[in-house]
Amino acid sequence: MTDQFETDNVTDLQARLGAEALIVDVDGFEGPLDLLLTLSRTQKVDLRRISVLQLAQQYLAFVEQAKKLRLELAADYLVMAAWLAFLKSRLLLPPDPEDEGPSGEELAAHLAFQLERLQAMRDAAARLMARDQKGRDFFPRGLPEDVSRIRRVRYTATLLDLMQAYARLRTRDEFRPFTMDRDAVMTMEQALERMRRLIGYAGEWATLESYLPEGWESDPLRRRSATAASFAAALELAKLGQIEIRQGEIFAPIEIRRKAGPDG
Amino acid sequence: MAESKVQKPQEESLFEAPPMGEQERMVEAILFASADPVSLRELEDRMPHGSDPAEALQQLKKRYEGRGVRLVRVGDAWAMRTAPDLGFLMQKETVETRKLSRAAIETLAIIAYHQPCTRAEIEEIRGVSVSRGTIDQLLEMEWIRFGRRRMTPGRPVTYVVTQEFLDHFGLENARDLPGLKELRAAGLLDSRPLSGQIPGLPEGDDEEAGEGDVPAGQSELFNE
Amino acid sequence: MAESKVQKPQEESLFEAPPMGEQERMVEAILFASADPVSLRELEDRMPHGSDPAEALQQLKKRYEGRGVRLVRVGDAWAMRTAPDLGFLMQKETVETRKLSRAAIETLAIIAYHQPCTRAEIEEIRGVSVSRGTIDQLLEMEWIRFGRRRMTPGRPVTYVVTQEFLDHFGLENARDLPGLKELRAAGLLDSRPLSGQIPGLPEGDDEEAGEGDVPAGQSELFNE
Repeated sequence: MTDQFETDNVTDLQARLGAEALIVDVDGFEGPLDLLLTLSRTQKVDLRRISVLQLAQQYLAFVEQAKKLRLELAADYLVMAAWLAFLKSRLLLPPDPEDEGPSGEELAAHLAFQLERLQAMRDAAARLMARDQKGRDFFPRGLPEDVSRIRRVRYTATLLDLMQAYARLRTRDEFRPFTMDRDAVMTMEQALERMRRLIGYAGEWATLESYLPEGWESDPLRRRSATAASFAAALELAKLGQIEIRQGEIFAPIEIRRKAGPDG
Repeated sequence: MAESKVQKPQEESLFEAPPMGEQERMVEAILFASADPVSLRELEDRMPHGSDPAEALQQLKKRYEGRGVRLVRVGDAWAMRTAPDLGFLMQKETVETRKLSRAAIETLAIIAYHQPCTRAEIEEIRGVSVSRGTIDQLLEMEWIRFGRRRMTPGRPVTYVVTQEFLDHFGLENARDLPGLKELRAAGLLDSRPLSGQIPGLPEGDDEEAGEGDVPAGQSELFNE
Repeated sequence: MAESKVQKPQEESLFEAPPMGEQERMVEAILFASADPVSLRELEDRMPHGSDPAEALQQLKKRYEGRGVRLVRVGDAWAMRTAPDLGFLMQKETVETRKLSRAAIETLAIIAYHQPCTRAEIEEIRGVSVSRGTIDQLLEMEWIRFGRRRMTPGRPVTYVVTQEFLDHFGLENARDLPGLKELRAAGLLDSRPLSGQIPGLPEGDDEEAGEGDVPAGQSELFNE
């Protein structure tokens, strides 16, 4: 490697000093590409005519030097070193016809492109920052006037809205039964309570229907609800052993009576 | 941009002051960029030695005469201001269309169907008190107006709907509004059951507080 | 100098638009009143119906040529700005911009020249991972914003520069970036993928790690 350096017009001393300077500064680099760009400057040529081979050698020398100084390089620097070593071998050896993928020259060209592009972006960034800047070189109005936003709200309603609103209001009374609709519903608890009270008097078989409260037998809605609730209540009482239930045949009236118990 | 510096005849000066045209530019830039009016003294301090900001100000003032911006004196300082006749440009009007609140539409409906109609009657039908805001809004929209006073004790004012109202709703006459029977026939009465609605409960805020501020439980009724 | 209302032959118009001289005053007032650029669209909205702000702007621009204040174009908007050669007078108004890191400046330049540009592309060009802090800082300064997602696997977000960026750097247009043409001609703005060949991105965080300490990794690119 050292002899390579000598052939490359860079004296040993210069190279070492250069490498050491770089190493001291390694934290200042923004990754391997940045370092490569800096190294490429020593070639003092247009980036487009840069010798990638030479650059690879410079980089490898740098890594070598760092190792000698027991300097820990971040992994990406080492990855780049490995890749450049690979590239170097590609560039030096005759191309393997079996091998697919980009040739050494293509890889080198791309690396050169990357360096040139990075440099171009840095130059562009510098030119951008050198422009006249607002708040430094030119200034906006110091006393802006607020644009008062006048928000005008326009309310609208459709005829349908109007009629529905009215209809709602005028039929509120008609709807009221909805809240009282529960009057057409007898809960099992209600039936249970009622039945418990009545069963005490009924030692004889009596149809379930006869247990329906007054006023619940005629209105079909109420009757249905009361019947269902009473039936459920009867089942509950039977389960508790307080009554007996019987039904002569399918769809025959259901009859209940108090179960004769020890209590009497 | 092409820099065509205004070259005014150089005034006699002991110092190497910039030409007056240049001084005028300077005053212009300083006044433009400054957040506060700038005093003559401060202009002097900021401009190159030997400048005559007072003269520059006079020239600048003349230059801006009749323009959209003027040079004005504020106490002993100077500032740039937009011309007062253009103040209307500093407003931006946005029109937002919003649906009328439930309170307002119900009130409006009652007035339309029962006009002339007193506030007490509206409240009786709605079962809640009617806020002044609701009535005011409808008055302001010119959908209702005052009718004759009712010849009952207290001589309460009545409300009637306006021509504007009829125009908006495409009606020739308030009497053209469909009656309850027709509404029912049209299926308009098949509203949902009034769950949770307790008749006569004062609603607290009858006000159309924003769009959706109707207390939950009631709002749901009205968002069909 | 003063009061030379430009009387253009009144254009044929269905509307009673104000004379052009008056329109120029209006544009002048609106732009003077605003610290931010005002779009042509907004000028149109604020000026009387039938006005032609584009024409008024051209005349106004001419009027302010060489003055202490200039009319500048920023994207599709317009603003009044002091002439850059007078910046030295404005120490008082100078706003200390936050010192941008080298990473941030380069990232900004890459976005400006390559926009719309993904984070992965920025990293490819710089050869290091971009810390979240860098992007965040630029977003916060409103110099960049999100562009459309790229229609590639992962649908990465892209970044583009903003009107504020143009305004800050006195650019009419992102196409006016210095050296853009040359860079394009040199092929330096093409994306030339030979990816996977050259070592990808390092794992280490870049110099801004202090700010965000984001573990670099491709996955992170896609979770905004």
